[in-house]
Amino acid sequence: DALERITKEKVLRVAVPQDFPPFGSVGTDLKPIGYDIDAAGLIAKELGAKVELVPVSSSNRIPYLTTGKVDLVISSLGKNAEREKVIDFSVAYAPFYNGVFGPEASAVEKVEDLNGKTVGVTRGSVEDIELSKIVTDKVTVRRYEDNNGTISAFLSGQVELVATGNVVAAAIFERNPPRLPILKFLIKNSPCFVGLNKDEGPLLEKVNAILTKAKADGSLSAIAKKWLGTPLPKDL
Amino acid sequence: MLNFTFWDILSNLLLAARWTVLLSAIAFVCGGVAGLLVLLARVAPLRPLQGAMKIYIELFQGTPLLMQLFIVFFVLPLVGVETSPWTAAAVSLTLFTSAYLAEIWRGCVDAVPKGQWEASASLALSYGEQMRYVVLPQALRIAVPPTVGFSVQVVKGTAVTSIIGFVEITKAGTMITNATFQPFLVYGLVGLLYFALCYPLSLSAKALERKLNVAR
Amino acid sequence: MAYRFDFASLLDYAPVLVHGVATTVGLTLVGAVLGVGIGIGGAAARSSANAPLRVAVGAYVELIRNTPFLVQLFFIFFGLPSLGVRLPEWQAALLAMVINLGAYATEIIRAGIDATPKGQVEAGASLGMSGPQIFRYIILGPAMGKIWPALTSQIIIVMLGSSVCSQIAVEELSFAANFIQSRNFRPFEVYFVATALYLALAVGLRWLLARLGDRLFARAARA
Amino acid sequence: MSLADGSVPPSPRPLVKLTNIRKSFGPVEVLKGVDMAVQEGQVVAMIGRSGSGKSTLLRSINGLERIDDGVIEVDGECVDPSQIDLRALRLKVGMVFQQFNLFPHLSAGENVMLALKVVKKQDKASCRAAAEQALAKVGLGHKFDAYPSHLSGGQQQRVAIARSLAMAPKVLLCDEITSALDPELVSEVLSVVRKLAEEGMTLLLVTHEMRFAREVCDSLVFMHGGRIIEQGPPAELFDHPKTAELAQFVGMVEAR
Amino acid sequence: MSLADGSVPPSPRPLVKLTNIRKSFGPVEVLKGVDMAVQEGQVVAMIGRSGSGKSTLLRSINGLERIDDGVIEVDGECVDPSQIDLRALRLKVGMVFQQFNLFPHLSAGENVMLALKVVKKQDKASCRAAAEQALAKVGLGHKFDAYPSHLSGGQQQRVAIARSLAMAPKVLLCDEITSALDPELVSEVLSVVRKLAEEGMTLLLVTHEMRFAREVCDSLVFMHGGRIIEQGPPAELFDHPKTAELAQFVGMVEAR
Ligand SMILES: Nc1ncnc2c1ncn2[C@@H]1O[C@H](COP(=O)(O)OP(=O)(O)OP(=O)(O)O)[C@@H](O)[C@H]1O
Ligand SMILES: Nc1ncnc2c1ncn2[C@@H]1O[C@H](COP(=O)(O)OP(=O)(O)OP(=O)(O)O)[C@@H](O)[C@H]1O
Ligand SMILES: [Mg+2]
Ligand SMILES: [Mg+2]
Repeated sequence: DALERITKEKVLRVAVPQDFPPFGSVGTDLKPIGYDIDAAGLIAKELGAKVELVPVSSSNRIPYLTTGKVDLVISSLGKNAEREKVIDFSVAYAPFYNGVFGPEASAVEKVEDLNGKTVGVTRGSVEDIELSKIVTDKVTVRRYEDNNGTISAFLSGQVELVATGNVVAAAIFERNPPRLPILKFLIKNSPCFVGLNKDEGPLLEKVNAILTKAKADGSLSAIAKKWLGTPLPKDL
Repeated sequence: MLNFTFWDILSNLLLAARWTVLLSAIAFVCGGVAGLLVLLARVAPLRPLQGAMKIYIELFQGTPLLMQLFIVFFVLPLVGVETSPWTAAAVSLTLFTSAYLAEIWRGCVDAVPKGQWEASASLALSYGEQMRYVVLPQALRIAVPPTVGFSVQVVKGTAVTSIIGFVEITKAGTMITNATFQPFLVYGLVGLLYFALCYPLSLSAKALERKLNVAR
Repeated sequence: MAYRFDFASLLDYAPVLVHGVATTVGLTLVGAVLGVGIGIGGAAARSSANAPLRVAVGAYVELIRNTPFLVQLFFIFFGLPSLGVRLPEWQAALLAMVINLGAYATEIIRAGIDATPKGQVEAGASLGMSGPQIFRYIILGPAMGKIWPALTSQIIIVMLGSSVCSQIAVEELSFAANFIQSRNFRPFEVYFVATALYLALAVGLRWLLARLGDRLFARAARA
Repeated sequence: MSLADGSVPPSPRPLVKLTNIRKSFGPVEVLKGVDMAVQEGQVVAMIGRSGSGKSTLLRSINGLERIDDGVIEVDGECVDPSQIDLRALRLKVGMVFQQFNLFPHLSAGENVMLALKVVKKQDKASCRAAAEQALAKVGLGHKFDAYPSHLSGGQQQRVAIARSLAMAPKVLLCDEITSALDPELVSEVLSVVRKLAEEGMTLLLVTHEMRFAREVCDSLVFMHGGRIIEQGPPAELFDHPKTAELAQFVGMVEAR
Repeated sequence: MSLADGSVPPSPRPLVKLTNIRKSFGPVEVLKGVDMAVQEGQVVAMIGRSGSGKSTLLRSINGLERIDDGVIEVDGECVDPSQIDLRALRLKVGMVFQQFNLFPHLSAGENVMLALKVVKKQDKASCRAAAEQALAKVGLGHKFDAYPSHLSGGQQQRVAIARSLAMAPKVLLCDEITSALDPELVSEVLSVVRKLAEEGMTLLLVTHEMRFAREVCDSLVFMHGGRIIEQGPPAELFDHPKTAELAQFVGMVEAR
């Protein structure tokens, strides 16, 4: 099983985002950096393995896992029933709120206000799935391959609004782009979990133990402070 | 927060161009070898072999490289074949390239006038000898320009591998765009880089063709 | 790894696939008509006596033929808005396809024109026909007939290449495939079906264009 | 320059008059000052070795080659080399080529009608009537709807002749119009030309069919090295060549 | 079927003997049972209208067309249509084509040497000697290193003849070998053929050069509609054709 392999080869392969700041983005050397990358490093260290980062997009991170290309998905992955049929989830490791964001001028305040508008979202993300549940036919939803596409579409004005995480919006905001994403309304509180393949009980237990310990000793909170600017919320 | 200078953008793109070049080289060399085998099978006087190669060519010319890439990358593992991005890219680019090259080269063999086959046959040369001494040397000569021309398609084809996470020029471009919010500049540079790689190939294909026409 | 194939789960998503196929076909057909139109104009321009026009068209052709379609698409969709030109995704995709096919078609049709025997042109001239008349009545038809197979191949390449338009959220066939596999997590089934659909489209399109060529250029093919 | 020997009877105004025609391809001078006149109704054959400039001269007369110097006068109107629009000239001068050059995508009838329609702007009915008449004249009235690829070489060449005839040119130029034909098809084309000659058409032919030239032509022109070095009645030239070049040419052609 | 009139003197064993050769292209029967014999040292010309099957018959003799029925005997060995490997036959039967078909990527000398090297496996020196000798025979000893594209049509055709000769065939087939040549180049090729005939080479020629056929050939074969319908000494056939078809053919050819 996976845990056995990891301890034997001393390599932990983790799917991480590179288009989803602050969880994962790239530095000027195009290497991934961010919350998820640090979390992956923390888990790998506790497992006594070297971490091997595999950049993925929202739409293909689950296939990466199910086809055995990675051991864990630490990719700001939200939990839902459909996904739970296919993969297992650890305990939560990061807070996350989904919302619809738009420029200051946009008068949207609730779901109904989206009617007649175009919203960009990343295909296969939690936002995509949750948004698809609450909007009517009157809303045009544009689904991009990855967050790069979604963000580019918003910044270039190709879509009026985007559905994404609060922290993502904050990270875009911080870079001072030509269009500022302002929160219009929240869709869902959807903390992030580590995704694992089914039937990997030992690894799941081990990851849960590591995360629980990290929450208790404050090391995860340090990561949160570094990337989100606030410590971990108590209820996570 | 991070700040990409123009030089950061350019140097990252240039670094990524290494992968584009490497992928192209792999595709071209492996695809060339595979293409030659497919060609020989395609023109051999053996019906079933010809038919199989026809299907092979139709299949890989008739489906998007993108889909071939996804299938090799995500599907082969399901049947137990481990595929890294490298193997997936190499395998699908090789299949794609070999199908097109085999077809291009077959056209060149067909372009050798029938009279050449007949004249060599009436000198009592065998099929193999005809191929070796009369047909292939002539086909080879006319095959060079379209082959060089096709290498441009291979270089451009590698752009699609960005979708399975390859950080070649196109992927680097999308990543940098996101970090810099300067799509016009970044995609402009990306386009220029491809042009710098491809245009010399196009030019030499044309020059070779002209040389060939003059030599005739 | 034991994997249980489940094509039945795709049935729920049939409408998505149908929509994807329709979009791909629509983009391809419209793109082909406009692109070939540009090709004819471009080829005429490239064989015209006007040197600046020839150079301009030549530059367009080389620029397009030496950069990937995906980059052209990104440039139009993400890049142009910063110049104040904002096109919706399907228009951007269509524009990219037309520009792309137009460049290739220009080269292909020009080759056909170059292959017109000089004697044909001289015969027309010695009957007192003008340059444009010779192009319209003598050169174009047989040239198109001659290069129709090459043009057909190029149109199919453009159709297959349109798969990357999913990157800018155009809901064509590979968008549909990716959308479905991000919901049902069954990449094998989805990609297999999508690939088969592409193959069917390619074969069908080739057949259709061959029939069309027979109709339009049967007389030219008598050459 | 030219050795015109005056054997063509002087006439007030020739239909075609060439004066000092010069033409070079790059550094090579192919026509070195040619003077020639063709009277109305005359049938003139041009002979000479390959490369002597026969085709180039013929093509100059209807502007397919732009001459460097000299004057071409057809039916009283001058063409000088600087002139741009040669269409008026071409309406007066018909041309038939060695390679037929039929338009492969048009039927025999359409080949004949095309220029009538787009150049002469005749209406459909009169185009058709003229085409039928022209095809009938070359004995192909029944092939109106046949495509070139379904016609024999001889038939194709006859359609090409009809196509030129239908434009009612003042003079018809023919450049080796039987050379691309199978030997047995040659006679059908020659008999059409013979008929045209008998009907009084002005003809200027380049030909290798010496027997035909002898029988049908009023005058023979021998070109050599870009110049006309002998001309006169065919029998005289064949039987009593004045120059060594012509003597040698006649010997070579008859050796076979 | 054939109207062989016995004018060829009977001989114990002809070099080439064709018996009841039949060949169809799809539904069209092109050779309808041809019998013919060529004696050693004989020069036979085959004439007939276009499409009468002359080329097809010639090509059958060295296996370029696979016959449907009949027997080809060359130098005592039989070829029947089911036979797969025709190389032994082709070593005895040389062929020269209308379109020369020289190998463009090889020089004149290499063209001649290729088959000597790969088929006859001769060593380099003797290949070269044989090639030089063959080229000298056609008057092109000095063109050993010239590429086909730098040779005139007549020279190319002479290289093609040398290439066949070097293989020392028992019989040489020539299919209209002067038809693709400019008129003035024809004689240089014909004079090579004439020389071969005088040296005793067995030749079977398809030709349209009637004067040549009359002068050089021992026997003439007239094909019509896939059959041989007359054969005999050239003078006899030309001057006293027995069939209406031959009379018409002779008339047509001589009409010019
Ligand atoms: N377009 C051209 N460019 C360069 N040289 C040319 C061109 N056309 C003809 N020539 C040269 O001009 C000379 C005369 O050619 P022309 O075709 O007039 O000869 P010709 O008497 O018609 O010969 P033939 O009997 O072979 O048709 C030849 O040396 C030929 O090579
Ligand atoms: N490969 C082929 N497929 C079909 N029909 C053919 C083929 N080759 C020859 N024919 C037909 O066979 C008939 C005889 O052709 P062949 O070439 O033997 O005639 P030929 O006497 O040599 O004529 P020519 O004088 O024109 O060379 C013709 O009607 C021709 O159309
Ligand atoms: Mg000429
Ligand atoms: Mg023949």
